[in-house]
Amino acid sequence: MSLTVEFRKVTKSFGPVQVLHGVSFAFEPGRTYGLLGENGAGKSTLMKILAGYLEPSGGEVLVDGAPRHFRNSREAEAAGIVLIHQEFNLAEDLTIAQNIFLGHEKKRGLLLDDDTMRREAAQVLRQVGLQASPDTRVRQLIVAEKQLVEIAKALARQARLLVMDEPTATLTPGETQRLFAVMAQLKAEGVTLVYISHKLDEVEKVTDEVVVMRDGRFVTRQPTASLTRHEMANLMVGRELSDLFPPKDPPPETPPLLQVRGFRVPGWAEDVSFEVRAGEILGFAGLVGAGRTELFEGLLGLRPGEGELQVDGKRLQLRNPGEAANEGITYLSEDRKGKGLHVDFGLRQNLTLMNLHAYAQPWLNPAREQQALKEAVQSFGIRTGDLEQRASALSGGNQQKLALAKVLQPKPRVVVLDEPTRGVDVGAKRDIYFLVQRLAREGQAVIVISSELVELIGLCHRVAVMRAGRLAATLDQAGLTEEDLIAHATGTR
Amino acid sequence: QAKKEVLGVSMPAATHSFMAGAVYWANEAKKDLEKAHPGMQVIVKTAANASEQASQLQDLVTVNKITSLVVFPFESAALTKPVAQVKSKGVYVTVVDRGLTDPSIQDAYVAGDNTAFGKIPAEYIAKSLNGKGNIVALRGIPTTLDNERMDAFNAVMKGYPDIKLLDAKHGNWNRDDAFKVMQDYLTRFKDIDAVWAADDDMAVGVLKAIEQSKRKDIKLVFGGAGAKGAIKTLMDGSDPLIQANVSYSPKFMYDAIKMTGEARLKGEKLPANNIIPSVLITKQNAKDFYFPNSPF
Amino acid sequence: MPPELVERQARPARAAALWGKLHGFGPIAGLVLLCIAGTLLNGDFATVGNAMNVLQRTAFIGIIAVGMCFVIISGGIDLSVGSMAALIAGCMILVMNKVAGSIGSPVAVIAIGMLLALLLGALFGLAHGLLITKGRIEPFIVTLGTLGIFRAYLTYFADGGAITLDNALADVYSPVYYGSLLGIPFPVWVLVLVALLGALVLNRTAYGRYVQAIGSNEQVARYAAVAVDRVKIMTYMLLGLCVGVATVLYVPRLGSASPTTGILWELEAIAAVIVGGTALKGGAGSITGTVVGAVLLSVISNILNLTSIISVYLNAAVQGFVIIIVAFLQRGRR
Amino acid sequence: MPPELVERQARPARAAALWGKLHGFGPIAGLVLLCIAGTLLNGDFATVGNAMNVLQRTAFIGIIAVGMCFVIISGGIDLSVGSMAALIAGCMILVMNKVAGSIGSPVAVIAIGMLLALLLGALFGLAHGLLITKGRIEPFIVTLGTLGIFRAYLTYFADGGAITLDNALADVYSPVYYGSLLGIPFPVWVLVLVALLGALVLNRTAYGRYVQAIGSNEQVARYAAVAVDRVKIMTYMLLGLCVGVATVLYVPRLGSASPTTGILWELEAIAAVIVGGTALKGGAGSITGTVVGAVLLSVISNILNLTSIISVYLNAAVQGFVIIIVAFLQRGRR
Ligand SMILES: Nc1ncnc2c1ncn2[C@@H]1O[C@H](COP(=O)(O)OP(=O)(O)OP(=O)(O)O)[C@@H](O)[C@H]1O
Ligand SMILES: Nc1ncnc2c1ncn2[C@@H]1O[C@H](COP(=O)(O)OP(=O)(O)OP(=O)(O)O)[C@@H](O)[C@H]1O
Ligand SMILES: [Mg+2]
Ligand SMILES: [Mg+2]
Repeated sequence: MSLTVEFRKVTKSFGPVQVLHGVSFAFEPGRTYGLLGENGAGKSTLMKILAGYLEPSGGEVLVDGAPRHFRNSREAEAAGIVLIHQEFNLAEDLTIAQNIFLGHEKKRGLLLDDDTMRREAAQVLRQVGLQASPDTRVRQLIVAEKQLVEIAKALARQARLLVMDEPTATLTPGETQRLFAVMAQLKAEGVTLVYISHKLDEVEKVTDEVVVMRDGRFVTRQPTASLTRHEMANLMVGRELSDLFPPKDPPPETPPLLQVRGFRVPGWAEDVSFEVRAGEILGFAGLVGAGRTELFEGLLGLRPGEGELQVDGKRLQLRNPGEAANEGITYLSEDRKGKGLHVDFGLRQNLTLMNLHAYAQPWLNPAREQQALKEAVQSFGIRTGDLEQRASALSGGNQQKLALAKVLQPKPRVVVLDEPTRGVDVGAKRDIYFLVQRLAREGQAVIVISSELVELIGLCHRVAVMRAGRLAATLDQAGLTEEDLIAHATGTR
Repeated sequence: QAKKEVLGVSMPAATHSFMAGAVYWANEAKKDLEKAHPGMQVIVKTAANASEQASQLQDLVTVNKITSLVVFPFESAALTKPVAQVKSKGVYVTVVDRGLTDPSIQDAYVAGDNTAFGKIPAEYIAKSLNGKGNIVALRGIPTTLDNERMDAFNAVMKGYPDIKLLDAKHGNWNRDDAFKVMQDYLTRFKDIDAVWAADDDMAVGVLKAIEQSKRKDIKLVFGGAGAKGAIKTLMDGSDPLIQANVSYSPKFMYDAIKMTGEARLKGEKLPANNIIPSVLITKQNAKDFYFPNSPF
Repeated sequence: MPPELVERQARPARAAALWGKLHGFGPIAGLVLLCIAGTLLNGDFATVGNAMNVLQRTAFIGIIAVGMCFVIISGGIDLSVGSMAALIAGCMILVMNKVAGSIGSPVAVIAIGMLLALLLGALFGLAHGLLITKGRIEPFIVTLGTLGIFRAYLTYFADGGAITLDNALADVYSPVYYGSLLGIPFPVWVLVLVALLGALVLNRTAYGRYVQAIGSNEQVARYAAVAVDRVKIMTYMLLGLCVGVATVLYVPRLGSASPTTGILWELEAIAAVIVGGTALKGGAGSITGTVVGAVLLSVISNILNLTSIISVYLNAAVQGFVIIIVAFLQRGRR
Repeated sequence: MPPELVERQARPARAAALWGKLHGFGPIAGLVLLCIAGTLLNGDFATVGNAMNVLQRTAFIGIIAVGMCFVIISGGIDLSVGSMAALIAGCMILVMNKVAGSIGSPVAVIAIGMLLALLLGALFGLAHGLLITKGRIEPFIVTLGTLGIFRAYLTYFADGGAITLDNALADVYSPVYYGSLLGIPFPVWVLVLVALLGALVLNRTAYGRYVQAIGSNEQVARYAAVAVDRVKIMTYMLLGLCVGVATVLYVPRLGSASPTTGILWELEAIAAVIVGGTALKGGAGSITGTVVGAVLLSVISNILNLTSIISVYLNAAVQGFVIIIVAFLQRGRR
């Protein structure tokens, strides 16, 4: 059932930029591996080579002892190697079932056997815990649901070796637990699992061994049990990491900067009221589908919504993000590829888009834009070989940093960060936490929507919990525990 | 009181000023006929292409229930079958300008003279050049009609070996295209004595191009069809290059409709062939061809 | 998972289905309104005879539009279909006239002509597909180029005039357009058949699924190991075949081909597809919508033919307004 | 994006810059080759006079293509430009003829005409923009509709014939097309000016960046606080203005407008943009490329006019082949 994979001196260059420098190690059958490394270490690239999406520049991949050269993903899948991409690969106009079976359609004679496919799709959806009809178009799904579809798609493939590239980056604990259950079952069936994640607690929980990569090189392979989280982080980063979270400042005493009363986003959120002060960090917790994203999209005028909104005591009705930006409110979307970044644009153009008028007087000043890019690369630790390349050439985590830098460019008074550390490595995560704290100290109000409870607890002054479109509770620092948050989110309290 | 007579008219749409003239005359005929004969209804339809015209014929028969038809075919060959279909329903058919490939279908034929349209300018040009010189020609949109005119022109020129036809490119009966083609003729040929623009619209573009080049070698620009602007120029003698024209009046549309309508009311037959001759228009007879109210 | 969540998620699905249905009815609603207007303007509009006339003449554009629908869903475009139809018609007539001398049976001659039409259509489609995929040239440019090329060659073959089918052949061939079965003209049967086949292929075969996937996101399709180039080439060939079929029906109608044959058919076919609710940028679309769109466009000009309330010069304006209004009625999918 | 392409794009700064340059040179290389061919075929091709003729004629399409470039980069399309130009020309002439009676100075009359042209262009563009953004109708459909509407109204105003500018006015106006400065005709100056301005706006203003952002991914632009609707409307207005400018130059050329004015200009303008290296699906493009594309198209027909090596019937075929070949030379950006 399961298979052995061995990398021998695998190298990969994109043009003259070499991103893999002779990687050699092996995955033994039937085990679960955590693949660790900083953003841009080459994890995704190596796994894409394994699964037939990229050609190696040198070296070879051995499968069950024999060198194999997959020309495309279908050949790799035929050999039982399946990859769940870090970036979604779904055709938005097709339904869930159609996506799950794309390229592997079941047929009855010449015609498609849609009934069977729908039935089997429903089954894998149930396995991953997605309560959606297989006939739903993917366009209508939220990010977390798309991630579940990606996982379901891989499950439908009968993998012998399954690579999961940050499958939980957008999932809340509930879905994550369900995924772990699925993984346990696959493992019991003898499937080799490779789990790429920056959530070290998860890695610790589900893997047998960890493989660490750094700067395109293999660093070590060790039993998970022999390492602490702290040691894992140090191995990845190659230096000693101190505390992940900055020490908390006392909550500010200033008057509320943003006040929301009885806000409603038809279909997604009802009667939501809250407020944030300048200098405060407010967290939003909730399960997938709790309506957090939609609430803020409604507030920013990205979808229809109604209710009272005050900034600095002034009542406002924001009809679009442009008006919001004028009031000093910006929003980082959780959907990086679909809503966050122009992947076909250069880094510079992405970075300055929300704040372009500051670089136009009236002619754009590329030199100043370039200067801003250099500063952002520096302060956000964006790792890129080349400042002139397109955003699509950045690794997932580095794209996230760029997206974050972009929404902070206009120096907003209120910033809403939806899953700000999605796919970001520990080192960079720490930098982002410190940055968020610096923003708060400078007098900005920061709202963090996150599915990582630890993050909310470690960072926020208060955390609002949403359940089924309503505000279930707002907890302040004193009573913040994971158990509390989960209890409010699920309604068991 | 005569029985109710419905006369359908089907013709190409007014995308070109000649056709606009034809549409104008068709509507004039409708006005006059309906006024003179209260029992008569005339329906004028225009089509943008052959296949739309075929559809239109069908609609005229099945829905409007016409008893007679005057058709100016978009194209001879393409409309032969559809007109035959109309004919087979017992409708009296008069064909205008472009004859069907199977003449047995039509009851009557009214047309301008395309051969003369090419022949008269050729003769005029040959005479005024004294049988010697360089000429260029512009052609219309590639059609049978355009071929007939060009053939007639060439046939005459065969008799004048010293006249050299330097080139004949398509100006598509369009002022702008003619302007460009003429500009390039002027670049290419250093000595041109006369231009056969083959259409008054194209002559407009040709004249502008010559004017721009300030060339003096061209002595004559011969248009064709007798558009009102061109006739006016001729009458006023306002452009020395314009000395003559050849008639090809869209008024035959008026004649065809009127003749057909009246003959039907009286139960008479039309003569099978009614060719309205194309004649040479010069300053002397120009006013007979001037219709200021027509768009053409 | 808590119960509310399940409930909430059921809603979007139901709403989506309803919206989908309503959306699908957009063009049909437009058509119905138009038919009511037609009946009010001229009592003869709502007769079987007129309906058959309209459907019969929609056949060409309808059939081409079915093929065009595939091309557009796959994210492509084909501007050459009108010229292609003209050139195929010309070649078909020339060859039929020629072989009529040596082959006795006119039926056999016509069969040869038909085969030729389909073959040429597929061949031209193949050329388009290869230039677009292997040559990596924008479909707009490739087919703009062939638009000129096809028409130029027809003009050349026709020597600027018309190519006309021999009378004897024309008489034998003519029932293919003018004949009918069970009171319904042949071209209408063919249109229905092509549309049904098209819908089947689009919705019930792997190929159809790939066409949609490519139009939705080409990279995703490539990652799913779909043979993107092959599928695209097949799409253009399919359209070529449809053009061939349309030509087979067109030739007996007018019995000739000339440089003005098929002018602007491309715009009509594309308009039918898009009025029918398919987005120009591809990804999803419907064959039913496309056929309804084609019928709708014919009905507009039929109504204009049947009434004289408006200056003939303004016909095109009325068409323009109606197209925009119909599109407005079924907008909002973008 | 296929993996090979991904790899290609990753090629570093130097290679990318070189590739970018080469790519930019694609249409220019095509143009140079064509010019060499032209010179070989006819010595008169490479004269200043001929070059000026060609550039002068290119002006209309070139100016419109600059506006079209913006629309296409933003992910839209406009099929109506030819009809729009014709209608604007017609209205302009009618109004000028009318006011010439009451206003003595012909220069003032012409100024009024010019103003009207620009105003109408912007207004038509605004209508397009509103229908497309607020009405949420596909640009293809909106502008296909107005294509018919504009031309129908021109035909109606012209009564099917031509609308002709009074002679006295025409004489005063004519230098705007025929006049020249430093040996270079006015229309060429205007084209250069419009192109420079266009390039500046596209590459060096926030608006230009927004246009590209919207074409690349509308959703992302919306989330980045770009006023998507407003930018799109402005894009169509910009194109309308360009059409107005082109018309201001066109009217003095022949002093008339007729139902055949501006026919197929939309195809020419779109072809110029795409031959110039802009992808039809938007996101990125170049004004220089567009202008070069427009010149290239003019040069092809100029060369065909200057030679008679080929049957006139095949001119369109040669044009088609050359367009495809040029596009092939600069392909591979998709
Ligand atoms: N298509 C590409 N073109 C150019 N460079 C690329 C491309 N894809 C990846 N890279 C570069 O290769 C390096 C490795 O990227 P990879 O995606 O493998 O990182 P990763 O380890 O998965 O990081 P993350 O944790 O952020 O997902 C990065 O520096 C990235 O910029
Ligand atoms: N465009 C859409 N069409 C249909 N249903 C949708 C759409 N967007 C969201 N939903 C549904 O609305 C519900 C609320 O989703 P929402 O994005 O608000 O959750 P969230 O709390 O932001 O989740 P997350 O923590 O993953 O960001 C989900 O159950 C989803 O099924
Ligand atoms: Mg990665
Ligand atoms: Mg969310």
